[in-house]
Amino acid sequence: MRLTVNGDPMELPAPTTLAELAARLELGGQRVAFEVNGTIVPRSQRDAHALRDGDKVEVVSAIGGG
Amino acid sequence: MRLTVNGDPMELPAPTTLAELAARLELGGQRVAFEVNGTIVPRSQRDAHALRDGDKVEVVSAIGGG
Amino acid sequence: MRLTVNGDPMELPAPTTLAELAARLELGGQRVAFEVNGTIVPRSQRDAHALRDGDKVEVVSAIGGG
Amino acid sequence: MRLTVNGDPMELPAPTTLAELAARLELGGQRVAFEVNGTIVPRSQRDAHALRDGDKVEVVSAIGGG
Amino acid sequence: MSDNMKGVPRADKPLVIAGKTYRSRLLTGTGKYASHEETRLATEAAGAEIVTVAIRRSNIGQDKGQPNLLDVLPPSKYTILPNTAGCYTADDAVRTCRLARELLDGATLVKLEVLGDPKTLFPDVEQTLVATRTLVAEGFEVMVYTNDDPIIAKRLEELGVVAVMPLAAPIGSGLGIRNSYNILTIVENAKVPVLVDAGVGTASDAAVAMELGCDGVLMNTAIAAAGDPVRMARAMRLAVEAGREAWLAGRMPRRRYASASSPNEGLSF
Amino acid sequence: MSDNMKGVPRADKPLVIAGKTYRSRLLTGTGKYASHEETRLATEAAGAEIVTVAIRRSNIGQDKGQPNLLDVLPPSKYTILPNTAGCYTADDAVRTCRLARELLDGATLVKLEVLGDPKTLFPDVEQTLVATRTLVAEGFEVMVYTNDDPIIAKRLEELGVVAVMPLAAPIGSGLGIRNSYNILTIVENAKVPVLVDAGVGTASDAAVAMELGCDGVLMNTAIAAAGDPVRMARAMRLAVEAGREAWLAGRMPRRRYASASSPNEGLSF
Amino acid sequence: MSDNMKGVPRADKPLVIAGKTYRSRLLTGTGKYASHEETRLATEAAGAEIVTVAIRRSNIGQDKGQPNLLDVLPPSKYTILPNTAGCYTADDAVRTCRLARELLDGATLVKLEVLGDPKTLFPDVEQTLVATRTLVAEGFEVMVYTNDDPIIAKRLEELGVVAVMPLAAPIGSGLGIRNSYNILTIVENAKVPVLVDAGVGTASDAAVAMELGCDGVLMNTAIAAAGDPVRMARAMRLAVEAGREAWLAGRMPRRRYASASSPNEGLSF
Amino acid sequence: MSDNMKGVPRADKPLVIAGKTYRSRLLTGTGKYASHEETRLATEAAGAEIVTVAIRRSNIGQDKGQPNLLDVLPPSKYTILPNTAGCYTADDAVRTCRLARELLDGATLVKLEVLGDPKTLFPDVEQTLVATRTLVAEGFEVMVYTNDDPIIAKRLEELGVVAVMPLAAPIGSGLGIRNSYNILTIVENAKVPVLVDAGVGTASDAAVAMELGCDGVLMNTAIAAAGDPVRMARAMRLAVEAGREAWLAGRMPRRRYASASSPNEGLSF
Repeated sequence: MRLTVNGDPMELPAPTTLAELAARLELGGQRVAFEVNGTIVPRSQRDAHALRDGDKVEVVSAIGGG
Repeated sequence: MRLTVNGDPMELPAPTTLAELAARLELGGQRVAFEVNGTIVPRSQRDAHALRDGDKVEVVSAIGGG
Repeated sequence: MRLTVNGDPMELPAPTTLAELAARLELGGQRVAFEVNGTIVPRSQRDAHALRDGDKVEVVSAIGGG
Repeated sequence: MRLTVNGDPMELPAPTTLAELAARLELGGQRVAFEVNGTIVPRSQRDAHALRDGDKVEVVSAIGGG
Repeated sequence: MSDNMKGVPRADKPLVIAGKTYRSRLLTGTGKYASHEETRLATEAAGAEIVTVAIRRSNIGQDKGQPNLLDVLPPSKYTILPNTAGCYTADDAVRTCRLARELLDGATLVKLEVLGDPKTLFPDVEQTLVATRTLVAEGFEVMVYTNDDPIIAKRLEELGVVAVMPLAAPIGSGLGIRNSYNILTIVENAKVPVLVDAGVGTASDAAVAMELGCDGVLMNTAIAAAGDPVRMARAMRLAVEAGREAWLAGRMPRRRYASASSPNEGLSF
Repeated sequence: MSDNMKGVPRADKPLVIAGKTYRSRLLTGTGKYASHEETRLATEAAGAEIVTVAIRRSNIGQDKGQPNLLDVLPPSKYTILPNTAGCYTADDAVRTCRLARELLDGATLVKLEVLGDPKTLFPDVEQTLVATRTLVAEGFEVMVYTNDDPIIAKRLEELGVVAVMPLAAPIGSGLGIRNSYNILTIVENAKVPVLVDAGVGTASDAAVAMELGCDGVLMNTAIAAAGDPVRMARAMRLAVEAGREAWLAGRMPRRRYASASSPNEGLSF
Repeated sequence: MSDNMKGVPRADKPLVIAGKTYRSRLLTGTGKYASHEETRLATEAAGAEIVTVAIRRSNIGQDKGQPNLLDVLPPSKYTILPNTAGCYTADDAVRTCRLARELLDGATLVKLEVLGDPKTLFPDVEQTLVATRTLVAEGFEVMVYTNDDPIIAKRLEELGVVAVMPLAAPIGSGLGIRNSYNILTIVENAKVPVLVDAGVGTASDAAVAMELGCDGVLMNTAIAAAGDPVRMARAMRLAVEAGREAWLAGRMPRRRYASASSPNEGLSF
Repeated sequence: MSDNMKGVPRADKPLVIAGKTYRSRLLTGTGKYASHEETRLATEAAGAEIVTVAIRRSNIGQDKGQPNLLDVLPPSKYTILPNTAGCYTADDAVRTCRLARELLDGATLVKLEVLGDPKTLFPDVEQTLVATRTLVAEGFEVMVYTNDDPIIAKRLEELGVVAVMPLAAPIGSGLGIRNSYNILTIVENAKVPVLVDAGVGTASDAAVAMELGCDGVLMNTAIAAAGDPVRMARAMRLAVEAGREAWLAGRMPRRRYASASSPNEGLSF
C-alpha cells in the first residue's frame, strides 16, 4: 500500500495501523502528533486506526523556535 | 403635521415638501444634505418630495474639522 | 578669650588647647577636621596647639551628599 | 639669494622686494597675505620690504572650507 | 569625495490623488480655529489645495447671517475633503460619506476615519477595512486614516484606496513621528500616495515626515493650536517643502566620527 | 480652546552679528564642493549672506588661470568669515586670524575653532578660551565654535565674542542635534547670537535647531555631501526659515493623549 | 524633599497566566541556538519558566539518536508554549495549535502568531482576530502576538486571550521599543497580562519594557544571537528584574534642571 | 547563523580604582535620604562598596546623641569617597579635599567636582583642570566629575586622575544619558575607569551606561528620590550588573527588518 508521509511516498504492506507506522518511523521516545488526511488521530487511537492506500500522513514534533 | 428635524420636534401645515421645509429653515445659501427617515433625498428631488406626519428629517452641513 | 567657631563667637578661658575646645564642643566620637585661621591642624597636634584670642576655628564633618 | 617660499626653496637675484616676489609668483588678482620670517608684511609695505638671503616667506589665500 | 560619502538624489514625481495633480503637499484641517477668518488666513498661509471638513447637523435657525465654511473655502478654489471624524462604526462612516457626496454635488473624494477609542482616537482598523470595502464599491475615492502598521496599510491599498494616511502619533497630541521605521516601511511598500495624518506638532515633525519619503502631510491642531496659527501655517508650508527637497536631494550619510570640511593640505604655514 | 492648550507666540528680532544685520539665518561653508561653480550655485540656493572660508598656503605657480574662491563669492556681495579650521593650538589660530585680517583688508570678523582631536574634531575649549582672550584684545570680532557645555558658552560670551557656535554633533557627522537640552540652555542664557555649528545632516535637523531658539545655523557637509548639493541648499534655506517661523509662532503643547480636531456637537445624526 | 519631587511606589502583584502563577517574568524562545546544550544552558541562565517551541514536520529516519528538544526542556520542568510561527493564515495557525495540543497531551496554552509579511514579520491582525475567536471557542488559552495598536490589543483581550503580546519592534530586529507611548497605553488599558514579544535587542531594552509596566518580556534572538548567549541570558534575567523593581519602586520625576545631592547648609567654611 | 548576524563577546576585567579592586560597579551618594537608617538600607541594597559623602561644618552642640554618617557607613566596611559638591572654585575644592584627608586619617581618594552654575550644576572644566593639577601634585587620587566632552576627559586622564566621571545629564535631573555618542567616545579613548556620574533616573538608564562600556555608575537622587529608595537601590544593582553582562556578552546586531526565530523548514504540513 502507498502512503504519503510528510510529503514523501512510502510503501507499506497492508494492513497497517498508525501505531505500526509510528513504530516503523523509529521516532524513538519523541513526542509527535499524527494527522491522517487532514484529521488529527489522537494517540489513544493509533492502534485502532487502520491506514488505507493513498492516505496522506503528517507527523509533527516540537522543535526550537521563538 | 409633526416632524422631527435634527432631533427637535417641529409643527408644519400639511402638505409640505422638503423644498418648503428647506426654505422655512432659512439655511441661506448654505450647502446642506437632507435625509428623511434615514434615506438621502437628492437636491433634485426636494420639490417633489412630500413630507409625512412623523417623518424624521436630518439636515447636515460642512463645518470646520480635521 | 574670644574665638570664632564655624562662624559663631565663643568665649573660652585662656589658655585653651584645640583638644580642650574639641572636648568642650561635645562632638562625641564624631570624626572631624579642624582648621585654625585657615590652616589645618592635624589630630596628632590638637593637644599641643594652643588657641589664641581672635582665632577663627572651623570644624567640619562628613555628612550625606552625592 | 635663497629664500624659502611656502616651504619650497627659491633662488632670486638680490636685491628683491616682496612686491617683486609677489609679481614673480604670478598670483594673478588673487588676494593673498604675506608673512616674512613669521611676521605679517602689510600689502602697503610690499614695495618697501626688501627680502634678505634665507628669508622664510609664507603666502596664503582664502580657499573653500567650512 | 568618494561616493559612499555622498548622498543619492531621487527623481521627483508629482503628487496625484484620485487623478488630480497637486502642487502643495500640505493638506490642512479646518477645525479649532478662532474664526472663519483665521481659518481662511491660515489655509492660505499653508498654501493648502486640499482642506478637510467635518459633516455635522446644521444649526437650525441659528446664526443665519454667519458665513458658511464653504463660502470661506469655496470648492471652486479648494478640493474639499469631507471626513468621517467622530464615527466609531463602519456604518456611521459610510452614511457620513454618502451625505457628504450629496452635500458636495456628487464629489466622491472622502477622508475615511473610523475611530476605535475617544481617548487615543486611534483607528478601528477592522471597521476601517469594512467601511473601505463598501465605499470603494460605491465609487468613492477613499483617503484612509490608519495606524502605522505596514500590513494594514498594504491591505487598504489592495482594497483600492487612493491614499494611505498613517498616524504619526495620536490626533492632536503633537508628539511627532513616534515610529519612523513603520512609516518608512509603509512608504517603501506603497504604490499609492502615503500622507502622514495626525500627530505632527511643529515644523521639524513635518520635515521629518517628508524626509521619510511621504508624499504629503495632513494636519490641523499643530497649526490651529499654535500661538500664532497663521505664522505656523507658513512654517509648515516651508517645512513640508524643505523635507521634500531634502528627500529629493538625498541626505549625506551619517558618520559616527567627524569629517573636516576644510582641506588639510596647505595647513603647515 | 483653553489657553493652556495653545502655544505662546514670540516677538521677532533681527539677527545682528558684530553690528551688522542679516536677513538670512543660514551660514554656509565653502568646502567639499565639486567645483567653484557648484559652490556658487549652492551658496545662492542657500540664500547665505555669510560664508566661511579656510586660510591655506597659496598654490605657487599652479592653476594660474583657475578662478579664485573670492572671485566666485566676492566680499562685495558676501560677508566673508575666515575660519581657523585645522588649528590645534591657540597660537596657530591667532596667527591664522591675523593673516586673514591682512588678506581681507583689515576685516575683523573671524570664526575661531581650536580643535582638540582629529577624530572627533571637538574643540579644545581650554585653548579656545586662550585664543579668544587674545583675539578680542586685538580687536577681532570672534564667532566661536565650542562644545555644547552651557558653562563654556557663557564664559566665551563674557570674554566678548560676537556669537557662540556650539556643535550639534561632530563636524561632518550629520548626526543632528545630539543634546537638545544643552543647546536650549545655552540659548536661554545667551545675550549674544547662538548659532549651531556642525553636525546638521538634513533639513529637519536645521529646523530643530531653530525651534530650540537658535539665532542661526552654520553648515557645510550637509549641503556639499548631499546627492544634489544645490537642491539640499534650498532645502536648508527653507528648513531654517520654517524652524524660525515655528519658534516665533509658538508650537502647540505636547499632549500624551489625543484631542479631536472636529467638534463632537451635531454628531448624532 | 517635597512630595512632587519623589517618585510613587506601586504595589506588587504576581504574574498569573491562564491560572498559573510564575515567578519569572522572562519568557524565552528556543530557536537559533548552536545546540540543544546551548539552548538548555541559556534557558537556565535566563531563569525562564515558560519556553516557546515551534511545531514542524518530524525528520523521518534522520538523527534518530539525536536528543529531542522536549527531553532537554521537559514539560515536567517548564511550561511549554507551542507557537504558530510561520503561519500566514488563521486556518494554518488553528491547525498548528490543534496539533500542538495533541502533541502535548491536551495542553491548551498556545502562542498565537499569524504573520502578515515575511519581510517585517508583522502580525496580520485581521487573521489574528479570526484565529483568536476560533481558538478561544475551542478552549485554548491564547497568548497572542500583536502589533502595538492599543485598540487591537483591547479587542483581543475582549475576545478572551490570556495574555496580550505586542511587538516592541520587528521580530529579530533588536531595535528595542520603538513606540513606548503605545506600549504604555496598552498596559494602562489591559486587565490581562501584557508581555512585550519581539524586538528586544539588549538588556536595557528589556528593562525599559518592564519600566513601562509590562508584566513580562518574551525574547529569542536577543539571547541566541548574542556573542555569548548564556551570558546574555543572565543579563536579560537581571534586566527584567531590574526593570520590574524600578517600576515598583517608582522612579524619580524627571527635571529639566539640576538638583544638588549635597546640602548647601554648612558650606561656607 | 552567519557571523555578521552574531554579536561579539568581550573579555571581562575587574574594576580597579587607585589600586584597589571592587566587585560592585555601582557607587552611591548619601544625600537626600529620609534618615540614616534609610541611607544604610539603600546602600546595602545597592551593594555599593564606594560611597560618596559631603564635607560640611559640624553642627556645634546640636544632636549630640544623633548617630554620625560614618558610624552608619563605617570606613572599615566602605570606601568613603569625600566629594567637593558645592565648590565653585578650584581653591574651595582643594581646601575641601585637604580637610577630607585630615578627617579620614590621610585617605587620599577624593571625588572632585568644581561647579560652574547652580542651575545646571555643570562642571566648570577650566577650574576643574586647575584643581586636578594641584590635587594630583599633592598626592590625591582624584575621581573627577566632568562634562561629556571627550577632549576634556582625555586631558583629565593625562593629568593623572584615577577615574573620569562624565555626567549623563544634569545632577539630579534623572534625564538619562543625553548623548551616548560622547560617552562612547570617552570610553573608547580612556585608559582609566570611566564612570557615569549624575543624570541617571531609572534602572534602564544605568543599564545603558554599562552597555556603552562604562566601568561603573555613580548615582544618588535616582535612588533617594524614588518612591521606594531601598527597592530602587536593588533595581539599580541589578541594572548595573545586567548592563555589564550584556556588554560582555556582546549584543546582537540591529537589523532594520525582521528575522524569524523559528525555522522555515518543515512548515508545509
